Amino acid sequence: MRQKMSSLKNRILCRLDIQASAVVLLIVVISIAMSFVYDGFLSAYNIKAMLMSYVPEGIIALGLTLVIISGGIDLSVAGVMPFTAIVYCMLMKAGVHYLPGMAIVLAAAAAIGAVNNFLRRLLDVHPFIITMAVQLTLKGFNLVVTGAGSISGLPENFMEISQVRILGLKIPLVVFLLLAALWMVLLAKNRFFRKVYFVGGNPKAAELCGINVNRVMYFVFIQSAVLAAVAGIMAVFNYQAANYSYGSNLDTRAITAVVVGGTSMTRGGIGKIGGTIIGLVFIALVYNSFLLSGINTYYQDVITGAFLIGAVLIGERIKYRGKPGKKEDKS
Amino acid sequence: MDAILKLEGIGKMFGGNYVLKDVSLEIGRGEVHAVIGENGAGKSTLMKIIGGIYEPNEGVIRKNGEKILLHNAIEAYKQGIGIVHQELSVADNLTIAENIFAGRQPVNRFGFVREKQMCEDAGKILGEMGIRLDPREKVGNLSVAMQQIIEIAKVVSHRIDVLILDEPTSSLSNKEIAHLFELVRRLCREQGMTVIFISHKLDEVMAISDRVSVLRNGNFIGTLSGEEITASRMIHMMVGDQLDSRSFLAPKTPEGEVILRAEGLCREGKFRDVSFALQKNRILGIFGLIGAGRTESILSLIGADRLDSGRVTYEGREIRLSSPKEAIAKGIVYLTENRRDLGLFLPKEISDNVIAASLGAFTTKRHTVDRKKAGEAVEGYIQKLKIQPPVMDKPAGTYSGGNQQKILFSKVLLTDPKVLIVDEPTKGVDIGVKMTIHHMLRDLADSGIAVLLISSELPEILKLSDRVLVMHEGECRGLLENRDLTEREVMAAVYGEKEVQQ
Amino acid sequence: MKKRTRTTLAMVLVLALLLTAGACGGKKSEEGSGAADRSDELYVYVTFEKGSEYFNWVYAGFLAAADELGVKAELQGPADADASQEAKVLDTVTGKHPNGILAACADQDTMVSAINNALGEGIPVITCDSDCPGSDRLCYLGTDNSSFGAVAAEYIGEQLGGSGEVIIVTLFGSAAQEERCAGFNDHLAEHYPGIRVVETCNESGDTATAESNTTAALQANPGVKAVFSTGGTGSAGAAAAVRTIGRTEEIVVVGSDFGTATLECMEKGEIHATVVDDPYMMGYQSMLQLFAAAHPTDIISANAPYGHITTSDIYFGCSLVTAEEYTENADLKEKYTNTPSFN
Amino acid sequence: MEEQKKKLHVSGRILTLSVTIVVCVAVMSFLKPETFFTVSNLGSSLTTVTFNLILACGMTVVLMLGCVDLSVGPIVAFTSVVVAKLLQGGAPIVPAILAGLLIGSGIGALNGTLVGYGGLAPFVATLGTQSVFRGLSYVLTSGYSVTGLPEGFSKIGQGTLWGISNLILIAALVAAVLALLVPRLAFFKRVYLVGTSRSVAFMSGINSNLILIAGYTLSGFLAGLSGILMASRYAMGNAGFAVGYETQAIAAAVIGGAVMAGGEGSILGTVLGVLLVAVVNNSFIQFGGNAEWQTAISGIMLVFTLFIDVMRTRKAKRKGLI
Repeated sequence: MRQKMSSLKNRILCRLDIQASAVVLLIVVISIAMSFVYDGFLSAYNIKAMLMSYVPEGIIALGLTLVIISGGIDLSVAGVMPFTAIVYCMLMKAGVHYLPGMAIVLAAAAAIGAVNNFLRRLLDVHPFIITMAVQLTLKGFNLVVTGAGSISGLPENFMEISQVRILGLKIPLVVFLLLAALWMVLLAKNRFFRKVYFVGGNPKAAELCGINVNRVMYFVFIQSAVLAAVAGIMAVFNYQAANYSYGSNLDTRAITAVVVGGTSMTRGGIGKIGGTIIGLVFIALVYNSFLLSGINTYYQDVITGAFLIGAVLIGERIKYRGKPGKKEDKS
Repeated sequence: MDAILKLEGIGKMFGGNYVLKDVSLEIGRGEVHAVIGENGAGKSTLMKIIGGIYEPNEGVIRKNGEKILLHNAIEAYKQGIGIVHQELSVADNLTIAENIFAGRQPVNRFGFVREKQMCEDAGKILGEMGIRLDPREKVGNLSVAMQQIIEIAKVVSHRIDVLILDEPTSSLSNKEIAHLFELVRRLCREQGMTVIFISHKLDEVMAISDRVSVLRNGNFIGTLSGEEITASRMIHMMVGDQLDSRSFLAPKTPEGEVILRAEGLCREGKFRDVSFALQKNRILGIFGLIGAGRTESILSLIGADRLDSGRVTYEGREIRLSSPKEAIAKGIVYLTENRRDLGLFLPKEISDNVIAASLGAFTTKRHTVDRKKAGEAVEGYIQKLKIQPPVMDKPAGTYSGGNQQKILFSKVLLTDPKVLIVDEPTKGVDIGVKMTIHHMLRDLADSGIAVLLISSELPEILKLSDRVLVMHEGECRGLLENRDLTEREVMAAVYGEKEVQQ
Repeated sequence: MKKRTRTTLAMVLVLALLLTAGACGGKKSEEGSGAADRSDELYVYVTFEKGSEYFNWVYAGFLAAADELGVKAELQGPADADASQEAKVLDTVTGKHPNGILAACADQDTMVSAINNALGEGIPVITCDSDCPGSDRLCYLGTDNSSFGAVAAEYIGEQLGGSGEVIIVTLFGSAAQEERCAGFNDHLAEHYPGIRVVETCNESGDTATAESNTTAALQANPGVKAVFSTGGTGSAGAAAAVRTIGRTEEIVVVGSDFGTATLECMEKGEIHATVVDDPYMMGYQSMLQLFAAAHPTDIISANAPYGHITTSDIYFGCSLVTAEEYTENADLKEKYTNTPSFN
Repeated sequence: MEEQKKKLHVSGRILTLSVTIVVCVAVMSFLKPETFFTVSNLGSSLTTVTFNLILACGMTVVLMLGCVDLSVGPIVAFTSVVVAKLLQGGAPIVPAILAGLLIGSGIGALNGTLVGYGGLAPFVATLGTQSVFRGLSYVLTSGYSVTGLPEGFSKIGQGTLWGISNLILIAALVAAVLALLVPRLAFFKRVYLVGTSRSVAFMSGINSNLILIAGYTLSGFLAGLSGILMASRYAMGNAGFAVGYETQAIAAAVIGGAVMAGGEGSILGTVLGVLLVAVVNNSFIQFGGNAEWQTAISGIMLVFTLFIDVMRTRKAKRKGLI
């Protein structure tokens, strides 16, 4: 009997991820409060605007969730996003149709993702260093190519397609919702995606029971870079232009969303896409509430930073009762 | 007897010296073949070669007659060879079912895992092994013993005909061992599976195996079958001529007064009212299988883990140690059994490792590290314990198991302890070093230190302890005086009178 | 386990209340003086690099005019120069349906869809300081940046007597500062062909980086006689650079705007002159235009649904204030030093 | 092999860096004798590099702990703002400076506590404090520079002693003291061990959490010092100071041989890393290359130096050195 009871309690416990549920509670409370402050808060337009404003961070956060679960980190996304937006615009201005253009840009991003993992293994260095170096290099390249201006005047056929709305929603939002649903199902169900949890949880054991850890890590870094490219393309859809300054501290906001959502950076193999989406909604909500309530938005950084630390502290203290993480030596 | 597996002239070198030399033996189809040998005889290395983890430097492996070359675990599984490793390789963040079917979960045509079917299959496999566990349970919440069984279930679930078990019973209770043997026999009878079973516990070997091969210091000694399998023959072949005096190493000095007393130590879910007293010049042995709560109780005693309740009196005064730092300062030192995670700074050189625990002693008035004094101390221990190679700046990770244990001993002894707690001191250590450690422990006790020896190796307990505290499943089962105590009496205490009669 | 969950929930509730209290407290409820019923009208100024002194002055003017008209005003925008972030802010603000939006655009093209979307919702949008020509914004109020550059070029041309080498320090990516560089170069080419611009350094919005890049450029071209910085951060950096190589007397340093740091260097003589336009007036005028646009009269105006707002762009002149003029002229100093503060 | 590789790695790295710097300087002096190899150019380009140097030294210690500190930039800005406000409010110079150093160390200690006792990943903890203190700097100043500082205070950052700028002297002092103490002080031996493995250090009687707090406090102290020097150099406190300086500090430390896995790295290597980046940037501008390439340069250099290191250890392995 005791055996039965503990597993039941356990299943509830792991469903009810304490940290994510604490954030959901916060979201509900803030939404209710804000709806008093500003009645249009829960209007369809505002919700859409709120989600629209976090589409690039959202798409990138999906990729980052897998990277962090596998025990790595990918800062190059903040360089890849503007890079792909710029190259995509240049291709279209050079006459390439927007669909093949998209394919070329996604392929380039996949190559960057592969380079990330290749250098990580060759130079035997923490992914933080390599992806930071790639970010710096790409940002420099973006600045030089655009001469610090912005690229616009895209061909007509693209201008039309970028205005198309599906079910009343703009394409970037639709793409994000589709990708989020897809990644959530794949990470929960697909066998290859599940391998990321093994590699994150116990890489040595994963190797021993026949999981090709290297191939999984290549996949993780490539999908992160490709999603960053999708975010870049969606930015071009949104603004019909590209500028080197896009996504200048996008990686910070995306990582905050992933971590607030319950994905752990000290214990490998812990995290869900659902948690990341909750983290994303939370940050978008805080950002949006500040905008609408007119408080001095400088407080927003202070509050977001404090909540990031608070949410992870709650997670650490409650879920793991302070058990030291297996990999607490790694940063 | 047609040989399903033939090993011809297998040789393996690690860092320049031979770990296995010219090993040739045959494993019959459908038999339980035990491979025994003292620690460090090369058993695990040989099994890792068959299991495709290591590649041999010399020699050939033949399966069903034709030569096979294995590079990794996947190829071994394809050849029908599965290995259950000594160190646990489970992902404790995932469920039991996912661990069993790691990487090969049943999927539908979209590549999506069929959760229900996976749990059913996992349930079936667990059922076969007589375990009532919910496949959706998180492995992290299971006991070490249960995780070991999940590990075995995982390997058996591959369609293999050769199953290698590398010291599987080290953390199982008697009931679980009986279950395992029953499962092994059933696998051989019903599925014609060949099982290679590695152990250094002779009673288990005699109970289960059809044939026994013996390794000593990396060489193949011989194979016994049928009636030839007797304890004395096996010991003789394992230890060879060098008279391994298993006899009790008696203390040479009179019993000192009690220096440390622990009463009623409790920690929820780990151990209940553990009590013992440590006397100077004496060795108290704590015997019990892994998972009996011995290490946990000591870690709580020295402040590395939480202690719910209990009294600890040291040198007459009651104390509550808050951290290993305080324990070391008071002269209570713990030598961990987990060298890799808690014992040594593997990437760092020997001198750093040895002085790590006594940095205070080597700090000058100007807060700098007195390198000369530290160097001498480290040099002293390298000579005293004959650490090979006797170089100061080689990383600890590159040393063999035995030498790493010597480095750990130097680190611990450098703090000149009053109470020395050693946990599985000779685990994964070759025979030569094992002897030196045993004699050293006795000399340390004679020099006035109170020694607490934790070990799951009964011969070692009997050889060294003046008194034996038996623990099982978190409780103290009895305190026995070691006046020519026999293994049977200790095992009786472990399981309590009635169980042994079955 | 139970006790700990209770403490978590309590902690979480406290944090949430803290935020919502902040939210309610912050609701702008400034009552306009005098004006009758317009106190609930809201006009939002959306900018990039929120917090740069120049834009603080623009908002000060905007706020003063709003108080005059008895309406509410608000400042929103990203702290960095990320155009996509600013576009998101504008989209969100549009959701609030303010009575008018003034936008200073981080770059010329990104804000087009956001601005048109706001206009589509019936909200008048005008741009200031950095324009977004591709959008249907009603009008643009800004400094004639090319003449801004020309004024500086004229001063340097005189000081250098028509010949010598010059360095420009600018913020790469800022449309306004790019126009100032262009104006500076054109004016020099036309009137003082003898003066050559040898290097254009990037200040990248950080005083120390501006100093290190300018220092390196000065070292690379020892013959340089003058430095012109098109932005506030660059001015302080350029002054520090010249001071580092110890040639404060020989090199003419011309800064931009009247950031507190620039003013201090002027007092110390490390900046010889600064080109100033009038961001306060720009903000004030923008508010008036926006108010006019938001209140159409019964006479149909030029841009129909909205009120009578100028159709042609409005350019504010700029002038050069030399260090001597600034130090002697008391009210000028008084005007620029009591920086408006607001939250 | 690990340690030999590491030993070779760190001393080898110092060798590579010094050779590269000497070669660059020689080439530049040859190509641009009158503008590059002048006392004023070397002196002035050194002055501008001091802030990075001080931050990079702090970052090296944090990397030795196996951690990272993303909050150094905001600490510089926050300290400069608070010190400037104190001075503007009439506080005497020395107490204001002490307050600034205290604030920097305080924030560092907070980071250490969050990582040590709080159990947060260093990346997450310092990411949180980064946005908190950058936000607070803007809240305090709403963007304005805090000026009107006493003459004596700006003398520190702008003055010179024996013809050398005070900044260089202070930075050199910080680097020299750390370079001297790091290999010798028992504290840094504990940092070195905690960086390798916190659990082994804990079991060896080293209070890992305390060492983490001390390491981050040192990094915070040095960031506070940079904030004060920057405030005095430009005679103002500004919320926008030192944006992105943490990335440059990490890049310089890693180029100098620091390894993210903790335990490795030398102050001397970091100093050379900072100098190399400065020399390359300076030469780039000397050649009139457009400055837009600068951000890309440090990224490429980072990968390049790591690459040389791998090649050297491979060559050494082939020659049976290790």
